[in-house]
Amino acid sequence: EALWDKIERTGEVTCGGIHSYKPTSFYTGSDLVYEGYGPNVCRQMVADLSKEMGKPLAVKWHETTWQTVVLDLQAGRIDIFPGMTATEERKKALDMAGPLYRMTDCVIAGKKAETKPTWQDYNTPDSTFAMVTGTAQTNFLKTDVPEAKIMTLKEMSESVMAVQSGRADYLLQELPICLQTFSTAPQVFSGYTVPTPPAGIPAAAGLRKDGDGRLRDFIQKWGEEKRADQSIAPLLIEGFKAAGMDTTKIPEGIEF
Amino acid sequence: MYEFDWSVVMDPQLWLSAVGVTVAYAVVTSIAGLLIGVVLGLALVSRIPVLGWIIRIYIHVFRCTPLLVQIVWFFYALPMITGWTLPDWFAAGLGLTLYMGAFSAEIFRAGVISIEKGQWEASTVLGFSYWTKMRHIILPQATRRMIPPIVSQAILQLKNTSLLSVVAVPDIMYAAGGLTMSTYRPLEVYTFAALLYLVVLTPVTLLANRFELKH
Amino acid sequence: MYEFDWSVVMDPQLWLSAVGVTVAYAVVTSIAGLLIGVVLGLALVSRIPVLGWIIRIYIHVFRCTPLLVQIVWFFYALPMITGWTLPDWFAAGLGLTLYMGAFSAEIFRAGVISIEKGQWEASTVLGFSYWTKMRHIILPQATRRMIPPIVSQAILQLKNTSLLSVVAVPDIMYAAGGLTMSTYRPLEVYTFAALLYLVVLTPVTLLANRFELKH
Amino acid sequence: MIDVRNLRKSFGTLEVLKGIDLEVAAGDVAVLIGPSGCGKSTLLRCLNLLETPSAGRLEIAGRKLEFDGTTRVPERQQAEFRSATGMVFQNFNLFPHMTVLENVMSGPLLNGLKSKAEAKKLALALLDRVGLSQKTDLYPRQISGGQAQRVAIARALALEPKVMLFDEPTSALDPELVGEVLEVMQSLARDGTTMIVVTHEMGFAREVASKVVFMEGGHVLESGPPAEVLGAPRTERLRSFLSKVEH
Amino acid sequence: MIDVRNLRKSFGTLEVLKGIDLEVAAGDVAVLIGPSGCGKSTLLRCLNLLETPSAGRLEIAGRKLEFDGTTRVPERQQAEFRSATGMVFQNFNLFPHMTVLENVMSGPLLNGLKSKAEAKKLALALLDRVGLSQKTDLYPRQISGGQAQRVAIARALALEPKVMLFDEPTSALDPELVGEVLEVMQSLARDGTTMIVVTHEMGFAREVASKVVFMEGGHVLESGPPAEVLGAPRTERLRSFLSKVEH
Ligand SMILES: Nc1ncnc2c1ncn2[C@@H]1O[C@H](COP(=O)(O)OP(=O)(O)OP(=O)(O)O)[C@@H](O)[C@H]1O
Ligand SMILES: Nc1ncnc2c1ncn2[C@@H]1O[C@H](COP(=O)(O)OP(=O)(O)OP(=O)(O)O)[C@@H](O)[C@H]1O
Ligand SMILES: [Mg+2]
Ligand SMILES: [Mg+2]
Repeated sequence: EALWDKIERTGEVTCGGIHSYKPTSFYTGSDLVYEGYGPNVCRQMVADLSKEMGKPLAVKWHETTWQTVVLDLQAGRIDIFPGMTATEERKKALDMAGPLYRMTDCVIAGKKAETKPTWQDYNTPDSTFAMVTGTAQTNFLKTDVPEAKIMTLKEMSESVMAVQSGRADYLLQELPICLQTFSTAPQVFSGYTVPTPPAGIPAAAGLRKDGDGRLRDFIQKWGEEKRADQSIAPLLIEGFKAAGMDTTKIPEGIEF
Repeated sequence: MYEFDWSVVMDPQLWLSAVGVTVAYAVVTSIAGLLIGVVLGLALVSRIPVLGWIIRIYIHVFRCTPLLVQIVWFFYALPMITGWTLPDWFAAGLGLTLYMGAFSAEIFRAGVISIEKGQWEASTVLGFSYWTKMRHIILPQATRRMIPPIVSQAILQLKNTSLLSVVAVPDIMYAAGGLTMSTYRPLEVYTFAALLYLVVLTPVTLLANRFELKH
Repeated sequence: MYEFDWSVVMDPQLWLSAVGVTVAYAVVTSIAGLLIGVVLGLALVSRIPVLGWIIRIYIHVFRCTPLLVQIVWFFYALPMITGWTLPDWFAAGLGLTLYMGAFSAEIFRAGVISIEKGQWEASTVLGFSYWTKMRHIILPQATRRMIPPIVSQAILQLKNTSLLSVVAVPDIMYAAGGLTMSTYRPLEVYTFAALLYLVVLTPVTLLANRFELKH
Repeated sequence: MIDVRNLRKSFGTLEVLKGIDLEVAAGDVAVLIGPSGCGKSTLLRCLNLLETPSAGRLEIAGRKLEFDGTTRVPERQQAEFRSATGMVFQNFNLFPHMTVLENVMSGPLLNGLKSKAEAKKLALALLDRVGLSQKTDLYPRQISGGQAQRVAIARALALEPKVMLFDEPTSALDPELVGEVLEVMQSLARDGTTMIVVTHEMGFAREVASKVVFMEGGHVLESGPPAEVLGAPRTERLRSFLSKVEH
Repeated sequence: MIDVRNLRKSFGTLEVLKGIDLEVAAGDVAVLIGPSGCGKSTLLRCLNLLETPSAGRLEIAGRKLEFDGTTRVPERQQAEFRSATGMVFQNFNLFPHMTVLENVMSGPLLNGLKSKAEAKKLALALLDRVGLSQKTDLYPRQISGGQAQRVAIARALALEPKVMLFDEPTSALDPELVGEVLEVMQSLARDGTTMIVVTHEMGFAREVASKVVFMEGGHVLESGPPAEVLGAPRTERLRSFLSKVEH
């Protein structure tokens, strides 16, 4: 059954929530259930889809983890998950719609390392980055900062430990994660920067391959419109605020 | 030097419910696995020809592949292939249950064949049927010998429950992962989680040791 | 319905090196753990008063806490606390080694005390010193009995190696994780990984079974 | 009562019984003697189908079976054939999780032959007969070997077998306890129970047996009344055997 | 040679030996008899310190030890005291992973008393003496019980003990095999070996013993030459014991 038809029939869309990954997604248990910019984007999509279909649609939540979100999409436990990076290879396994927004990359330095202004400065064998398996940033490092060492780990918490324990020097993350991380655990890090030239990876929404594509096309168009007029930005900023971030800390001139 | 801050783990509500989930999954899947083990163990002992082989293959596959993959299989692959979605809690426990089943079938078989040949012969000579022998003579004796290995396996089972966190079952390790991300204090959090396992398992092992001493 | 695409797992180079890493870690940590087990097991058997308790606590703690936390401890926590960074490969293997050590100390102890009292008494009466008894009479007999449980434990050890992926050791599960992220085909990838474990472990278990039959 | 014709039994390529002929009349006590490994236990075990003979004919209390190496006797028929015999083992093989009384009741009760009350009454009578009416509620580990063997005898008798088979019933006992078991067996013999007894107690053979059978290497070498076989052995082999056993 | 004075041994609250006096002169063969559980094995085990006596005095071949319940004899002194005695157990306790020859060599060799060549020479001589020079390269599981017990005797003799202790050396054997072990023991006695033997073989006691000791409940009830003790028992207890053992 095509996703579109299923949604039309049931009147429900299942979004995926991650339990604790501020500010991207976190469980609150309030009316919204999950907050953060990921859930915000998903909710807005459903609202706009509801208009398009001309019938009310309810958002349902299914808790997932970074390790299993792909499986949850493929198994049909989740309908839409915004915040994945599209590649040709991945598009063979999942439908991807986007880009929806782009997060600028930043670098957090551990206690024994210091931040540097440009990517070129990081391009030495003395810099070790703790990365999460398969993220687009890892590929960015491999191509654009080839000299740096990479330590690839399963989860974000392990990367943090790697930097804390001195086994790695830096974390490369999306800007909001840097801000959040630095404000949660300032004692662990010496600082963060957005190295120049600014780099960032566009985020797409993942959907099950249903051989139909109506929903994917809808989200594709939705993303293009939202990015064009930057009306995506408030959804993201609201997410940051919900996580308790000081949004004034976001550097000038950052686009999404 | 790292400065510890143990205040981050002070969330009794969170841990209590996590321990509850862990223990509940461990107990239920252990019991269900044991039941499977009893049935398969009996089938193995009675040497039914083809069935015996199937069971041996089942045991082998479940013992020799990572439990994580088994859990992923039942949680995701089964519904994808059969189009037939099990309730989450059930799918999550199924892998653990079958894993325990494989190990306990072995324990069960070993327990039964450890009973002296003399007991079998004495009951044969008294004209008991196969099931009478099993039920009244062999099983009552085998059960006592099986308790120590079963307890060891149940302890491993409780620790293995942590793998359920990949399918978002809020057990101790899942809670620890979440808390780590919200506090960036993995050291304190994981150490505390380990302590919880220790607290839950210590009475169980002490009890098991005492049992073992009696024999 | 999900359409399988097995072409994504066709990367012999990746898997070969992952299997190599897995087997290497399993073998090395098993052997090192066994050595620890021998020493601790001997100390346990000889009933040295205070040491005995310390060893028992060590065994208990390592058996009753998740291996994952132990690995995290040696890899991350040790350097944070002591400021003293062990080489990566060593820190990664340390948790696994000590875990194996705890289990094999128990196996070792059980093997030694399973030797009939008569063998101890006969050698006492012949005037052998404690170490002569151990080395020439008890250990040669105990070793044969310990092989089956040691093999089972080594099998678990090989599967447990998968936990090393949390500290970036490129074992089978780590390779599977990476491949999953680049292809978004977890089902195919994990199933194939399970198959690899099965392929590695099947000959080991067959060998172990044959050994067990001989006794 | 018992008629064994040309009975053979092989384990793999090892032929243990090489054509045994044996007749035991009702009320007779046959004592089997012979060196270790000559097949005494195997013969006894063939009589109640604990081992399936490879060839030959068995008749016990009117039930007949013929074997040709491929014969597979169905479970039910085995149980029926077996019900003619009761067996007592060297190591008693009492059920350790049952009391003395429960052990003796187990046969009639678990086979559904008697009600609980009837089985209990019978068991108490039998325990009285073997001199153990004081020990009914003890567990096997709480009684001596001699007592355990007497319980085992009572347990076998509870199924009212036509023939009692004894395989070295006293050889696991302390010498002081042997007497009490032999006494019980002697009283069974006096009451006319048909018995086949493997034993090294030559005194018992001489006094109680109506027939002594000397086996060697899977054959019956000599058989006849004890006075004849033990008093005037015809073969050198038996003479040397007897001299060794009686030191 | 052996002088035991007022020897006591308790296990927890159970007093098993209640003051034993025993003298055995060089070249004497003392046979210990008594009902099961009377403390025969315990007495023998006290003589080579497998059990530490609770009280009393031990003297063997000139070495003396006194016990008062708190005595802890250092390992070295124990080994020295023990070297005066050789012990043979009911279950042989041969080392299963060594050949017959290696078993006999193990004492002198592993204690570093002899070179390999010397130990081998001695072992071969001893195996010849017990009639097993053909079996040197077999493993314990490949020989009969009677042969195993003779190997155990040779193994004990290899350390050239002053006294040989035997704890029911024939009671785990098939009746036919008992004779060969008793014969070896008899030949040791003829050669003047001092021995203490726990046995139920009354024939051996009568013919070989220079002294018979009857124990009961942790006490020595009667002791003296076999003709006296066995022929004319003074206590009712011994009379009844003898009648049971000899059926
Ligand atoms: N299940 C079996 N499989 C193979 N061989 C067997 C089996 N049972 C007995 N045997 C062999 O058959 C032969 C006769 O054994 P059996 O037990 O009948 O002798 P026995 O006369 O009772 O001796 P004993 O006096 O030692 O009890 C022996 O060589 C024995 O090893
Ligand atoms: N290690 C022990 N701990 C506790 N009680 C023991 C121990 N060894 C022996 N006993 C008890 O001491 C008593 C005497 O035992 P012992 O073995 O000396 O008797 P025995 O005369 O050799 O008997 P048997 O003829 O049966 O060998 C028995 O009641 C026995 O249960
Ligand atoms: Mg026999
Ligand atoms: Mg004794």
